[in-house]
Amino acid sequence: MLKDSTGGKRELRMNQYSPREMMATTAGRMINNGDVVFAGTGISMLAATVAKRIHAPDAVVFFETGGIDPSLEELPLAVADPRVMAGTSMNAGLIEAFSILGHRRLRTVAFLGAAQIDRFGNLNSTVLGDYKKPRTRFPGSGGACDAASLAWGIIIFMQHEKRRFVEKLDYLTSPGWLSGGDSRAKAGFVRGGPIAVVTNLGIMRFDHVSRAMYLSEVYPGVLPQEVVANTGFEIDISGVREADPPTDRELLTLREDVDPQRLILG
Amino acid sequence: MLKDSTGGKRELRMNQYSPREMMATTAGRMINNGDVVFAGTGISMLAATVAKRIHAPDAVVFFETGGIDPSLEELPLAVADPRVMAGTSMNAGLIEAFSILGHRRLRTVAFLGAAQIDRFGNLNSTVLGDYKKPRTRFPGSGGACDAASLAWGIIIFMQHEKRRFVEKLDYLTSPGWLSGGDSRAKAGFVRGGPIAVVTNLGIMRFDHVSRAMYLSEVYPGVLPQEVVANTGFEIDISGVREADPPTDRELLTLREDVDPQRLILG
Amino acid sequence: MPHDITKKLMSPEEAVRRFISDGSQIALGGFTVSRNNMVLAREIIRQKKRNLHVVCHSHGQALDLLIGAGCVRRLEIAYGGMGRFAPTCIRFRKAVCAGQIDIEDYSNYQMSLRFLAGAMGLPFMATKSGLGTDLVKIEGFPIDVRGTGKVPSMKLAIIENPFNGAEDRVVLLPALTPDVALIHAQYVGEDGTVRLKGLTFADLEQARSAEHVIVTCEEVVPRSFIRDDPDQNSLPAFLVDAVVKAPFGAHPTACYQFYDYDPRHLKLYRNMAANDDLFQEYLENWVFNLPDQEAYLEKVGITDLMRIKASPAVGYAQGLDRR
Amino acid sequence: MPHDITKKLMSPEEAVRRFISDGSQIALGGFTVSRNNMVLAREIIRQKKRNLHVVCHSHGQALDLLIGAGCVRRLEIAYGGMGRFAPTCIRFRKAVCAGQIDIEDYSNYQMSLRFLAGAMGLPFMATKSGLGTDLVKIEGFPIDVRGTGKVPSMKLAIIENPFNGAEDRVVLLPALTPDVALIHAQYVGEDGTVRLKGLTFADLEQARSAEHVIVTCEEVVPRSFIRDDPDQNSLPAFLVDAVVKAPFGAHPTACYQFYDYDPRHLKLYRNMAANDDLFQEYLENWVFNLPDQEAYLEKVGITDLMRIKASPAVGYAQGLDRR
Repeated sequence: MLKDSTGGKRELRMNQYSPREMMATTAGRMINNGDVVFAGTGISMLAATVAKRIHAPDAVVFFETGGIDPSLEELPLAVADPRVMAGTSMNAGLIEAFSILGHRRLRTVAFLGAAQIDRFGNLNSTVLGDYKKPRTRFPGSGGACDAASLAWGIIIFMQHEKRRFVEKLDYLTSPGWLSGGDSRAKAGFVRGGPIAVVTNLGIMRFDHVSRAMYLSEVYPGVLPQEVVANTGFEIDISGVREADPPTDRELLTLREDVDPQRLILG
Repeated sequence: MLKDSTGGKRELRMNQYSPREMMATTAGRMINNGDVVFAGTGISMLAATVAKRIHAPDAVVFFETGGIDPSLEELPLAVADPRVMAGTSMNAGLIEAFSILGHRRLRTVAFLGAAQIDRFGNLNSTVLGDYKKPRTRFPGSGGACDAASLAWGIIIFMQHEKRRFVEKLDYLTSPGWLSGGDSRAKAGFVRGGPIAVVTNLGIMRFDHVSRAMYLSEVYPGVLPQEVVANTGFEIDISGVREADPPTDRELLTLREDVDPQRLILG
Repeated sequence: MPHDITKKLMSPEEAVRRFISDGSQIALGGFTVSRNNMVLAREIIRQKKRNLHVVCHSHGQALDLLIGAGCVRRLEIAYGGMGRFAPTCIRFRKAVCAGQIDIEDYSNYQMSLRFLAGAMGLPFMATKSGLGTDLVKIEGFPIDVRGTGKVPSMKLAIIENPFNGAEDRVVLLPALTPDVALIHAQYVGEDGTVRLKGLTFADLEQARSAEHVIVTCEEVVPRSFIRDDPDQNSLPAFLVDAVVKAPFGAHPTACYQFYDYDPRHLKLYRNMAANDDLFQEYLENWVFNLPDQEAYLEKVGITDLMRIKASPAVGYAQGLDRR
Repeated sequence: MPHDITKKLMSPEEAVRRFISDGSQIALGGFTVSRNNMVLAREIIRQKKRNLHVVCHSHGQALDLLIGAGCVRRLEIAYGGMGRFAPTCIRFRKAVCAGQIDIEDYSNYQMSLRFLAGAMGLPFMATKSGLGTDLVKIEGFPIDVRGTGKVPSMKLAIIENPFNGAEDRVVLLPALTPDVALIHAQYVGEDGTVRLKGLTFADLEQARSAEHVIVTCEEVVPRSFIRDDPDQNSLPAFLVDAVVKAPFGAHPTACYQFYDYDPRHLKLYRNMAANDDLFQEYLENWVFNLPDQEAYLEKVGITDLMRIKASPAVGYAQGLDRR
């Protein structure tokens, strides 16, 4: 992984790419053609858009605010940005959007981020410290708990830091595999659960039986031990392989087509 | 009550009027300006429209199908008639319409008809005979049970016949005062209940304590004993008075403005 | 171009063959005299589908035809009527009285809430409508079908409102998730987006609650047309399985902004439906002997179709003789 | 002409004075960066309303300003943020950490369902969203306010689905029926009909759930305009108590088809909100020292307003510098 140490961000060459570019293209590849993608803002917008422009043209991007399949000629900076209302197939509302999110006949994939994650992919986006007297406050669930509860699957973006990959969440905002095993189904959920965690170091997935997180791929130049060192709980790295870097086409699409202003790429 | 025995229906004079005209104008007078009126088709359309054109211009007529405040330049023959979609303030759907019907901040008045009524204003529009093996079948509740459950009040149109005013309903489709007294509140309803029953003979209302039906008004020329003879349960006629006949203005509005084709007036 | 409907565009024959089986639970869109999906109803009859489980709120012509033709075994419904043309649907009444179909009565709001629950992925909806009535006291379906197929384990449940204490009772209505919803729309875009005009009834809830959706439409319009004002659109393409272009597809019921109901045909139907032999003749003449919608419209004839053509000013046929 | 708005048309000052009291439960329409009812938020602050109980789903600028100005005592919310301009609303975060407001966390769907339940007159809504999380395990409001005012007796209830047996658990969410909903719309007709363009978020459910509704709008349009296509309309007149004509009434948040969010103002706000003294200065400069919306817009200035003016082609300001 090459950091952009050359200064001019706009001069990144094709064999160089930033962590964000790696994360966006990696996550984008997880989108299948035909998926219905519940996008947030930030890097998930990039992932969804690059997927749509390259290998998943029939994937439909929609937003919890109700915007379905917008043209996205400019990148929205919030899910209520008027840019999610332009060129859509339909402008609905939250009720319709969450109905779609949980629709049993759709393969809905939601992108989420959070302040903390645990080994079972449960997420905290509410508080650090005690809920009643928090050390800091985050925005809250928004639609994250709903997506984690109702979508066919979720893909999580995180900065890979020990304080974020924690043994125990300060607050469980969004359900992952809960306490592992079949606990998610026992809690009453009929589908869903985390598919992968995409960080600035690599890709984590979840064991199909224990539902514990394991290291699946590291980015070129990242050592598995870096992941271990930045993870606050024990993580299995025995099956790791190196991730494929972004292709020229992915990078070109990202930089020139999806986010030419580098609003999200930075 | 003068029957139209002269032959030419369109030649009714102003001092003559049909039972339907009497029913429509009588019920129309029960609409207050500002009421939100849940109309059906048939005579209730006439009542609502004549009220709106004469004394309640701010009353809003809406339909369970979702049409709110249509211009009603032509009379609809069903609540899903395209005539309820024209010139409306809003074309919604059933969910919105029933939400309005039950909205606690609105004085919603619903017009209903039925095949049978009992002394407490409960209605049957489902079957005659045993439910599982009926002698005859009617269309069913439609929105009638909802209106009788949720509206601020209901006004009921009936032909006054013994087989329709019965001691016991074959099937209770729409709740009136249930078993009388405070039974409606005890069943779980927070408002509503029958205001009046408008028939071809007169107007019935409900005692405020017992909630039993009593004869309130008879039409000119109708004897209270005719009502008793055509009612299948005991009915108090001690407080009856003669109803005011339709005014010239009401009749003119009905005949020339509201239903010039006599689609409903017959 | 992504999201086009070429793979979804099909004939009524193909749509019914692919998405409706004997025993399917089907939701009928429209309401009494409006936007009944007649083109699919006639095709279902032609293909002799049997034991259908129909779920709807207030329905008319398509329902009555399906029942009369012997396609329906089970029915969950609030109202079977055609306004002034048939205050109670005729074949519906006959079939119920003869015990030929199992029927479960709900109210319009109750049925709408059940579709909405299915559409939103909720297990049930709570309402106060119906407390104290026979709608909540009497079950129509035989006990042995309860919990089988798409029949819920109970017609409904009455519970105490946990937020208000024992005195506050509410009715819980089980969600509906029909196998197929049949919707007749004014427009479908070439991107597959559906636009209904006028009242939507519970069509959108029905479509969103269903496993599969067949949309017949008056017009297939360019993507640029349908996307010009997305605020007006009703269903996204990914909820629609089949699109059938079927002008006058709701005839003899109305389709707002396109045509009115056809009083002459509805009176013809009423007269023939009242008699078993004449009803069979109606089915022969208007369904079995006609291979498709084109032949049906030829039989109705341009004169009658022009008579009911909607005025663009009001969306119905102004001054139409409806007596 | 019946149904006109002459009796309902009023200034923001009058609307707030008549319909909002200390302690009122108010629903904020809009969503993060869009259609926040800023003109009413500023007026509420000017009138020094206190102890407000705010209910919303994902909210941003108006909420943060109201909290920062000390108007809010209780908050039921899913998300307090302004997208890239403030991932967590700044005064919101400070107030929660300082224990200055009582907060109850729900998710967006949960809050939307609660408004929908109120709108539909249902006592509660059932969902599976949130099972197993701290959203359903931890109550934020102190026990002594439970059941008082508009605070429900429980945050939520978990029950067994009576249709499916003990293994199938669902979350019941109590209905919301706020005292007032504040909605900013693009159009209100002279007949009082409201039309929202673009995404409606949960505004319609909020308005329909409330005892009173104040609608501010960009344009008051003739009856003939608003009734020309009733399919596009959002709320009937009889659900609206006050109509306030307020061009740019959502600034600095966006109003689709009229103007974009104002990145310069939002950055100014972010910088000033981060510091207690600067935030007071912001309130003085942008709220207290300005008597009304006209003065506010003069202070923003025509140059910045023209910069964010929406292109009619896309509904936002194309190429706006948003870095």
